[in-house]
Amino acid sequence: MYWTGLSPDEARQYLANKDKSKRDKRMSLKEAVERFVKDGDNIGIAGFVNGRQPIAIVHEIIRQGRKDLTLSYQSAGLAIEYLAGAMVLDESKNSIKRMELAYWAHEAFGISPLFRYLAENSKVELEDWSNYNMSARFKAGSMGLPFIPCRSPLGSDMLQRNRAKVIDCPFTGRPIMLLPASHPNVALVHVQEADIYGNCRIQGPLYTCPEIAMASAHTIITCERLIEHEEMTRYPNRISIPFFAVDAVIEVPFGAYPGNCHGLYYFDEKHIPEFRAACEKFRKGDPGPLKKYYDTFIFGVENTAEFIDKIPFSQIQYVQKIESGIRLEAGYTVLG
Amino acid sequence: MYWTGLSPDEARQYLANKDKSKRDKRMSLKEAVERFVKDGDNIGIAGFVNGRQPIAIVHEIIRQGRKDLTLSYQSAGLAIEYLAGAMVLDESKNSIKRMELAYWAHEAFGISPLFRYLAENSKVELEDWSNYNMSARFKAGSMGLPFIPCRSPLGSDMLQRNRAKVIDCPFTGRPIMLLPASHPNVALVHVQEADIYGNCRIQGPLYTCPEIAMASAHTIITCERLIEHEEMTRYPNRISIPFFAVDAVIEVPFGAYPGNCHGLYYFDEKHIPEFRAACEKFRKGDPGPLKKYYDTFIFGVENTAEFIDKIPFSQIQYVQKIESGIRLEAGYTVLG
Amino acid sequence: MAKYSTDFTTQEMIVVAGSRTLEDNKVIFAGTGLPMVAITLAQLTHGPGIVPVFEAGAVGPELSRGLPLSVGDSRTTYRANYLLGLNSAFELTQRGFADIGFIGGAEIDPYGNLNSTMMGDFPDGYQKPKTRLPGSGGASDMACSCERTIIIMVHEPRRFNEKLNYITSPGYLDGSPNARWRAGHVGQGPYRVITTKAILGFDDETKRMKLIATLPGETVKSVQEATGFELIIPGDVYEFEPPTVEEIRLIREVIDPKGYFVKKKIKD
Amino acid sequence: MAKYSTDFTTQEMIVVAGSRTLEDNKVIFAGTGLPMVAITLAQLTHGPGIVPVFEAGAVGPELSRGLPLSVGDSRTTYRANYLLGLNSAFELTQRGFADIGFIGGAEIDPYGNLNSTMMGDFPDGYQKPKTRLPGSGGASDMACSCERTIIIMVHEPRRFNEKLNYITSPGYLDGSPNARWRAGHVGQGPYRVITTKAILGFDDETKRMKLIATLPGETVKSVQEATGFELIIPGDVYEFEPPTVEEIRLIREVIDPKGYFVKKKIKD
Repeated sequence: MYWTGLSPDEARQYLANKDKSKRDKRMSLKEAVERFVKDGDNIGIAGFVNGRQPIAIVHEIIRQGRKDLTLSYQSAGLAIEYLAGAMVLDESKNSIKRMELAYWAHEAFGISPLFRYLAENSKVELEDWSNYNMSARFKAGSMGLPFIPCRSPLGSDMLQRNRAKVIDCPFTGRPIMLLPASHPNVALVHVQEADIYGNCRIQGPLYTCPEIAMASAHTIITCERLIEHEEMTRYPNRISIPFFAVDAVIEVPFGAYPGNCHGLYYFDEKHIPEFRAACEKFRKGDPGPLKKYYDTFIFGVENTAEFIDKIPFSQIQYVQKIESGIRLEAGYTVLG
Repeated sequence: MYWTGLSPDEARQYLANKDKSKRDKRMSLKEAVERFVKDGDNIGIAGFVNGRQPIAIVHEIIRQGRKDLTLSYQSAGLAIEYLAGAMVLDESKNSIKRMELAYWAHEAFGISPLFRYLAENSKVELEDWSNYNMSARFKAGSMGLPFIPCRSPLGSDMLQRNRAKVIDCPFTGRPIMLLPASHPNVALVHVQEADIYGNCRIQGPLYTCPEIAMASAHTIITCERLIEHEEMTRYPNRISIPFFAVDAVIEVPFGAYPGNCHGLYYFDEKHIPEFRAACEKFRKGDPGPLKKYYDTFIFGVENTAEFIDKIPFSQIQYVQKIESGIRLEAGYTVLG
Repeated sequence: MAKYSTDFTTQEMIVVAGSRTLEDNKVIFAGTGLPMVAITLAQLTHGPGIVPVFEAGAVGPELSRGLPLSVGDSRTTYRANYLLGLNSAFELTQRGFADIGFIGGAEIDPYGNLNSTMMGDFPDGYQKPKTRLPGSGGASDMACSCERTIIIMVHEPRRFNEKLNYITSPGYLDGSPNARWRAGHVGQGPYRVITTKAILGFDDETKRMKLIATLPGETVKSVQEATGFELIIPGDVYEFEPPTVEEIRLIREVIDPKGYFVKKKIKD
Repeated sequence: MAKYSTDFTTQEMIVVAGSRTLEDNKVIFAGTGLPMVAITLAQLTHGPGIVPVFEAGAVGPELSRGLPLSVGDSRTTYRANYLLGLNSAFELTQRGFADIGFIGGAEIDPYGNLNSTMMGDFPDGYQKPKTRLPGSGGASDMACSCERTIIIMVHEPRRFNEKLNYITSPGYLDGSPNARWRAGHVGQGPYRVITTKAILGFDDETKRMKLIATLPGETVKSVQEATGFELIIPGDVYEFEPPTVEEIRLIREVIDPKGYFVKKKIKD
């Protein structure tokens, strides 16, 4: 048996020695990525397909450059596509070594051109799981269990190439899968609201954000807005990630753009296809548009605010206008 | 291996054939207990010690009389004490055959006199577990898993007398416990707010109420107030039990009295010791006060409203006044 | 005005067929793409009591805020009756709360096993597939643990093969007696396969795919010719009722006006 | 005014000793009874940054709404930083978020194993105990999976036995090398035992209980005499600093004015 990221015993040991105190964890996104994302790390990518993906964090990683990454996620879209694009443009600066995944594509926006490119040219090591498998592996990690049982997908060819084990249930005698826990080195999570200590209030689907945050050795949180701690603790039942699972908190409005962030903005149905088209052109042999995209929207800017600057304001207004999710509670935001 | 309540495969089969439609599930508490609580059932008792225990449901069960019950819970107080009191007063009408438990006492209010009486006279079969064990067994049931792993309490004598199995983890090689799922025949749950379909919004600690409801073949919900479905679904993130896990919904204000119901009333620090004292007198050989208590507060009344009638209003006002939990959201209640 | 539509695409036909296959008041776990469209159409026609479940966490939402472009987006959550995350959605499915799983695939075999992982040589060519597909997502979990599954497919010979390149989502496995039970599954397996040419089911005995109905413009012969393995053809195969004008109007004007899922190739 | 209190009960002494043993800014999983009182006292004195965890679900609440009468009651939840249920509290403990577990017991052995289940003949007399105790509750989970545990006990010979009637909460088990690791535990085991007579710890080698400090009014001799097994007595045993006037005032006037846990026998 081999582990990517931390083994269960390593993950326990690491957390036991960690400072879990309630302290101000604000820092710049640059600093957070410098401190908590290393070459060779196993990175847990939160969100789901193109919903609440940690786009701002990924763009900063790409600007800084990280190599030999293992990416763990259930279903992802843009976050992985951006990392893959950086890899295919300059493998000496950014590279993905391995992926533990259930799905990489963009649903209504189409398949992932760069997944096809990387896989069909065997540029990345793959371990296929189902969405429930990856979600349950993060959950096992967050529970401090070395494995968790699962009834699906028994009989699938996935089991020939992943680390799941099948045993006869000692209680019923029937076959059941055991999934090894996942403990990434760092979790990348974007949420709507957080306080300065790292408590997070998530609107809409939680995806597996709480599990990934609690399973990982470190967690970077970007949020649409920082709110007062007093506001956060007024509704303890609504806190989905507790402060002691978090290492860095950064307020980054539009941190999941051009994806969907529940209650704030819907997919940018114009920008996503543009980026995807550039990826598809690369797959078909023309790197020009993809290079131009990165030079304009990632390497050509310092941060997410400058990225948004390059999008017509009417387009930003539109994705906010059409968003149907529940708006945020009223509440004081942290100033300065 | 033996199962109490339903086996995992029986529980799946039962649910597969069940009507899961969204329909009005209001009925009288009398009818709910008649339809869903049978002699010999394994009953899942929700709440925790004396917090949000299903007291109103238990009183109705006692009035109707049920025999040879198996009671499954993590930590309980009054709900079990009431059933035990009914048993010791008239075993031909109410009886507990077995308990799968972690703790039965009243914390600050003292130990359980009738637990000592029943156990020390071997009138009930016991299976000891930890709080996490019982919580995780309900969780395994709610997840549709035959078992769930757990790291505690390895090395405890509990493992000599319960159905947990210890295996070497196939991934780490270290010992780990496997806990068999619990699927009670019926779950008894009291919550603050429900809608007519059975969706429940719980304030304060969830205890293991969602897990017990989703693990059991049937679930009876009593609530402090019925609210409009539109109000309930305005905050989907706050729904802790989905309608399709519920069979009966009954509005019973003070349904957890004299225990604590978060946001509505605190413990009645006068009534609980009165009842407990009567139980203690029984244990020491004097059944009089206990018989009087039941004749007055349970057999002498038709329902919870009449039970509350017998408590001085100032006392009811007081337990409401001192309650420190978060009050309920504003919202339209269901009329008539 | 005529009851039946005379101009409709195969994509629209598939959505109509899928919708009509869904019973009212059932809990339907919705895969992405055409299944979402078909469930919405059913809710707007004969199935107002259908309870949709989305793997990202939403249970029982009203699908009245526009067609979701993802099973995890905001439009899947409006007035939901439960909303946590992926684990909660799959756990309640494993428990038995999902009557039907509604999924698609790129390749299918006679026993209803599906491939959505790769085309090429498996296991040897796993790290260098001929064509890499998006992967299982939640489809394989739904295929195992929903009580029954309904499958939507584009009907082309290359997609209907006696042997799959890769089994992603188990159907009846090798078709042997109780194969699913012996594998450890809790769900009963595939119930219907709805394609651009036909409605298919499975033989109770052999668990092999059988023809139930041909879609408008198709014949038993044309269906068999578009199928890469031999279908069981019972005596009672019938012609499926064409889409009504109203069904087509709902799809085009109400459900998917931008044509995100309908009129696009499913594999996209 | 004098710094030290001259009139205090052994119960109050135990609360003070417990409180002083707690470091600031640590995550402390609080058992019911005296541990809750000691944590509150620590928060009001040297440990404002202590993060209490309660097994019913509350993490990091302000204990400013009155002494909780249950680890699951409303007073454990005020301004909590996380609030789900029992599973979430024990899962985060099993994961390693709880630095200290603070528990009590009815009977203890030299290796810090605790009994809170039954007095009598086990296993044969399990269904007919001499005295039935409330049971494990969450104590055995905390004993296994919190990083360290602190134990509070009434110091009486009958409660300190070489062999327990029943092992509910594992300490160092049989004391053999790496016994906890070999048993599968993730936590390191008992760190301190705080009694009505002394502060005790465990020998690094043998894992047997050793005396660290005597409480006011006690001597090495009186402690040993009140212990049903032989204690290790190192050379550096010291006298524990008596409670301050302020500590006693806080317990009596602020924390437990009704004397629910303090001044009552712990076993109640």
